[in-house]
Amino acid sequence: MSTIVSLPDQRTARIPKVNYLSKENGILSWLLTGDHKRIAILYLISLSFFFFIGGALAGLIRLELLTPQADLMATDTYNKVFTMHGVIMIFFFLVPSVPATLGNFLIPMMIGAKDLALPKINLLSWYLYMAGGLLALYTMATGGVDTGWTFTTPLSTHYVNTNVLTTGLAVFIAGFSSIFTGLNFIVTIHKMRCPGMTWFKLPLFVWAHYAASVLMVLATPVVAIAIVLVALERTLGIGVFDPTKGGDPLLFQHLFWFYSHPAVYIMILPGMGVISEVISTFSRKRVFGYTAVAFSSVAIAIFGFFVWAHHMFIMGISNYAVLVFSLLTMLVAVPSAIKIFNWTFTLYKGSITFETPMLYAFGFMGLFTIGGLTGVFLGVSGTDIHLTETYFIVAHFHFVMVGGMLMAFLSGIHFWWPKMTGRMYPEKISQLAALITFIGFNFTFFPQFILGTLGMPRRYASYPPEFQILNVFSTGGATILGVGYLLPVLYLVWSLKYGAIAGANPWQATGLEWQTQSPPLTENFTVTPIMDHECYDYEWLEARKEKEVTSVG
Amino acid sequence: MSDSHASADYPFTHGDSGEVPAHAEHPAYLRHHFNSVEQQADTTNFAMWLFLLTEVMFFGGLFTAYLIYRNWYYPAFVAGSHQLSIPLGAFNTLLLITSSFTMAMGVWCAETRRKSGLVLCLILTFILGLGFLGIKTIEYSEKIEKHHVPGFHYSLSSFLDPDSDAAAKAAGDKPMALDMARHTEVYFSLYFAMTGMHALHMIIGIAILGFMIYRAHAGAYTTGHVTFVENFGLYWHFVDIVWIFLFPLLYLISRH
Amino acid sequence: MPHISPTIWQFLVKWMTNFALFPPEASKIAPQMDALYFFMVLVSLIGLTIVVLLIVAFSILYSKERHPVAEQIEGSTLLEATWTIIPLGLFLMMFVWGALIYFRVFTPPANAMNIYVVGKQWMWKVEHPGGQHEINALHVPTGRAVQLTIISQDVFHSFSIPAFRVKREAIPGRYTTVWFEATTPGTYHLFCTQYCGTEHSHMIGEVVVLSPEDYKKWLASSVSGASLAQNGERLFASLSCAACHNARPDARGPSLVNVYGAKLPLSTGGAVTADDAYLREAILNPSQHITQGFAPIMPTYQGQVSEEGIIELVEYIKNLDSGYRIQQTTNTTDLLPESEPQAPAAKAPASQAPASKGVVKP
Amino acid sequence: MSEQNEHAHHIVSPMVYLIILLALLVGTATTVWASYIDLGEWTPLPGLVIAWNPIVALAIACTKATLVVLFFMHVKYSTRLTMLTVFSGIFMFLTLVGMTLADYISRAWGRW
Repeated sequence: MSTIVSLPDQRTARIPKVNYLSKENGILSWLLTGDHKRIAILYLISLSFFFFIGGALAGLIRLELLTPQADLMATDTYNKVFTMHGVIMIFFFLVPSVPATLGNFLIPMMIGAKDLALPKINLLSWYLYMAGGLLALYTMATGGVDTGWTFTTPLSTHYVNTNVLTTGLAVFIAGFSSIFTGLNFIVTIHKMRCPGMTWFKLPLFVWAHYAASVLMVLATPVVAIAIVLVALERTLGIGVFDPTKGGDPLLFQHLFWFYSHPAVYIMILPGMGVISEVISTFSRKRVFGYTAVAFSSVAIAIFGFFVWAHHMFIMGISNYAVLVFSLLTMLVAVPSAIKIFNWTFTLYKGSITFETPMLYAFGFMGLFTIGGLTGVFLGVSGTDIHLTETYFIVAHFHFVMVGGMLMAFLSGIHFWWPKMTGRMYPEKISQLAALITFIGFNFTFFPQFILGTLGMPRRYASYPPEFQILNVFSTGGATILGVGYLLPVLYLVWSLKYGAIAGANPWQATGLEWQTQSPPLTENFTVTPIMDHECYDYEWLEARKEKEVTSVG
Repeated sequence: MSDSHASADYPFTHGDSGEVPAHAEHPAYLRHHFNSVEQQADTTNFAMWLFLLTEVMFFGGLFTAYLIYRNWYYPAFVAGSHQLSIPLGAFNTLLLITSSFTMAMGVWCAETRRKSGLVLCLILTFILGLGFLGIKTIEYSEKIEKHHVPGFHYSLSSFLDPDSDAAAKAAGDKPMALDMARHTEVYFSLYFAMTGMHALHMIIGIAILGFMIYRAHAGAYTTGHVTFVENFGLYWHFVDIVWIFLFPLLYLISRH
Repeated sequence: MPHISPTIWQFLVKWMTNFALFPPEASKIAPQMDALYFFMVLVSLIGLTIVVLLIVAFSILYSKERHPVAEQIEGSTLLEATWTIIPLGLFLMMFVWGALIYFRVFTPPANAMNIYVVGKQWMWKVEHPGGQHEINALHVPTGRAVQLTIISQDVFHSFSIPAFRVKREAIPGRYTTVWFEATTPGTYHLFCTQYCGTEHSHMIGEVVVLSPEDYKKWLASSVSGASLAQNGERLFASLSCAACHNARPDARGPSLVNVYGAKLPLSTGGAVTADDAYLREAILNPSQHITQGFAPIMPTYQGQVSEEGIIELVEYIKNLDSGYRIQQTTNTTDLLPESEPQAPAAKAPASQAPASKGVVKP
Repeated sequence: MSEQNEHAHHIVSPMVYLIILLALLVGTATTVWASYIDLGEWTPLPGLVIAWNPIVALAIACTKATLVVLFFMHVKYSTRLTMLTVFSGIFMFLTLVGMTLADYISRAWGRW
């Protein structure tokens, strides 16, 4: 299979002496850095750490569900395991994953800026993330919490005596980390674009992060106040959510889901940004319908705010509200469909190659399509009655989060690895890892759709015997998935030392970040670039390559 | 100095000169990644506004809860509101509005480089802020005396038989049924949540104000770089706006 | 055949025999919901195959070997319009169809047989009006609309019967209702699908659907003590509700005879139909539910009556069609020595109670 | 530059601040005074009662808030972007409050 990778001659190629990694060293240069690239690397390391903790917890859950009886661990341990799996995976991996690593690293470079607008706030965001993360680990070590990641009241306020407060504090702090990242991105994209970089010359990666940042800034504070009220009710006994004192537990559901639905768009939109870049680069074509894809990101962000009560259809909210929220959920599904079709038609008349990022991107498109469509099953009020709170929902959001978001994250990591480290990852084994992940994923989560229609409830440690076969399939798939996720860590770390020297633009991509050395300088560009061409402008790239080849002679 | 080979690939690095082209002379406070003072001030102002957006949504959750429970338990909210003293509340509003005024004057002084004026305005704002918190402590202590703090042996006596309570008697309240009286605890939960969160923001503001007075005294903000004072002004005015809404919603429920 | 180890053999047997792929359809709404479900599966499959086919086709046709130079295409508004309108149209169709089913499931018919369900941390208590009390079980007849009035005593639970495609959240503090009409007799799963603490996965049970005759036999064989209404009457008396609601014209409280389903004018203006939820609220938060023309003197019973007690009181009030039962309980309380002396001597003419033996005139 | 930066930083004169201060004080006085008068109710539909007092109190609070935002926070003199940010904040606040209340108000309509 042909490839577009063009590496400098390995015999003479060297990692550039002056780059953001070698400029200053010592632990303090990392811990007190203002450089958005170093903060991105710090995030990458801590994110992977938390991902593998969450992954281990997922493994425990799947092992427990091998047998109909709850025999691997006591039921309350199982409850603590799935709660921490939820909390860590959502708040400490999925929400920050692409924005905090790839977004931090690339947005300033893509818009031709020297750094994010507020570097100190960016570092503060990482410290808050680590504080929240360590607090979550402390909670796990000292007895965990068993309320589910949704902290449903009155269970979380009156009926459990596990560490709800410390977990709430951890999520509260991590929420601010997300707010500061979003705030930083919006300000940077608005105010620090290089000359000539109009809004419609911005790469779609930047558009997607802009939409996700708007969600981060506007939605996260509402879960912050919800957690504060839960903490107040749990400690002081104020009656805001307590039915015996006149409070309404549904009010907590409203405040919680007002954040938690936009949160799922915070998680998926950056992934979509990565996919737009990867699909365009590996089919050597401008993304089909650039403005449609850009505006669909913003449309998802805006509509994402009006649909939250589709999580509460059977909780006794008024039937008129169910009508309104179900209709709006249908509207929010359309931009995702637009994006999928636009990516598909980007391949039309392209010159497609199948390196690892592209394989992950294809995986994303397949799995996200299934994930998105099954979301419509749950948005339609009729079928939601039967399918809500069962494994159908577990399968739906894993298809979107793991099949969509994680595939996009891995695609992005592999695509920009040469830019971040100056080294190429090994191609063959990573294509194998992508294939294993895809197969393992489908084996794990497709049976859960069937379990969902059978009515198997969420968060069950034991289940009726006739569900066992599908659960055994699912656990089997989970082991394959586990292998699929371990492989990248191995060969990426290996590539740091032994990988081929990548040079500035191994993929011959058109983004501004590929027009400078890799790993880049601390100030990204020695001269602020002028954006005189459209984004994804492959003709401009060809023209520049001829001019360049002649001029160097 | 990137070696010659490298320069072939990077159109954006000048040949092999490598050194950063000379910048126009720039003031000390310009951060390296900004191109001009104008851009830096503009950016930090926009960032502050976005931060205020998160505060709006943060208080939004409390206002949602307030509006719902006010519709559900209106008589309890009326009785609870009668427990608050309007003179103290109105005076607090005056204090906060004047402190907003002095803060705005402070920003004006910083812009027109009047150091003594700036320090004076900041100190006035500081005092007015402290005054506000002082009055709040008076109100809170009065509630603690009357056991109107939810969760701490909350007593319904002043609602079940209003004559035993000066404020309720003055407002001419009639004795309330037990079930509605019990819901006054929801009112006071929201009262303490909202005014407590507001007071917390005041305390943070006053702490930063103290730091600013110290720096202003050292002549920091009157050299043309006013973004810190300006941004703090935005924060302070926001906290004032929250109180402008809190005062009528909590204190002035059907006083006729 | 090489020797298969017993464990694998046991696994294979289980595979052949005990392997469910789709839940049974045991209620009237089930086929309708499955029709919508399979329509959506079909649309999703078509959509998915279109996308996958396009990707595979383009990947083959326009791979680098076959099509080395890419042609830059800006986009086409016509295509954009098609894949906006068509998905939107399909989704809206599903929305309308789904909303119809949603309203059908959550609007109980008037003639539905009411069964009360109380969710409590880690068990379901089902209470039939006839007095049958079941734990983690629900016996229902076929061919009859059954309405469940569900409430929780502590945290959120969710009463879910997959075979009926029916699920409703049990919320502390208010009734939620759902109804179904069972069609095929058999035993089906009952789950609690909202996470409710340690034994959430043991809060399961079975729904036994019986033919009408078997149901009568079951009713007869399993009657346990008094019906809900009778328990409600005893509670009504012991809480001395009759002191005010004694159905006499000069009573301090409104008469509760035939109050269920009536439109009550409230003291705060406006009117409300007295359904189960209203009666429960009136018992727990009376001061907001004072009928016009009566003083707001009713004390609250929050915390004095359990959820089951309120259900029994509501059931009693629903069956009150004449003042006779109240009179009977009132007279007996008069006999009690400590009951306070009779109100003003002008005793209203005894209501039209038939002279029944055993009633001692004071 | 990327986007027309703020034109010459407009310095608001103290006189404007003074007027706004007086307006706010008058606003506070009126809202306290208005709360002592019973402005009665209006029932457009049976069951839907709108009391004028809270409406008036909120209207006064909103005008005071707009004065503070426009003049004290200089939004009147700043870029369209700041205006857009303020409106998006208000819009999102109203969405949260409005749609949640929509659920609570419409609960009483049906039997559910």
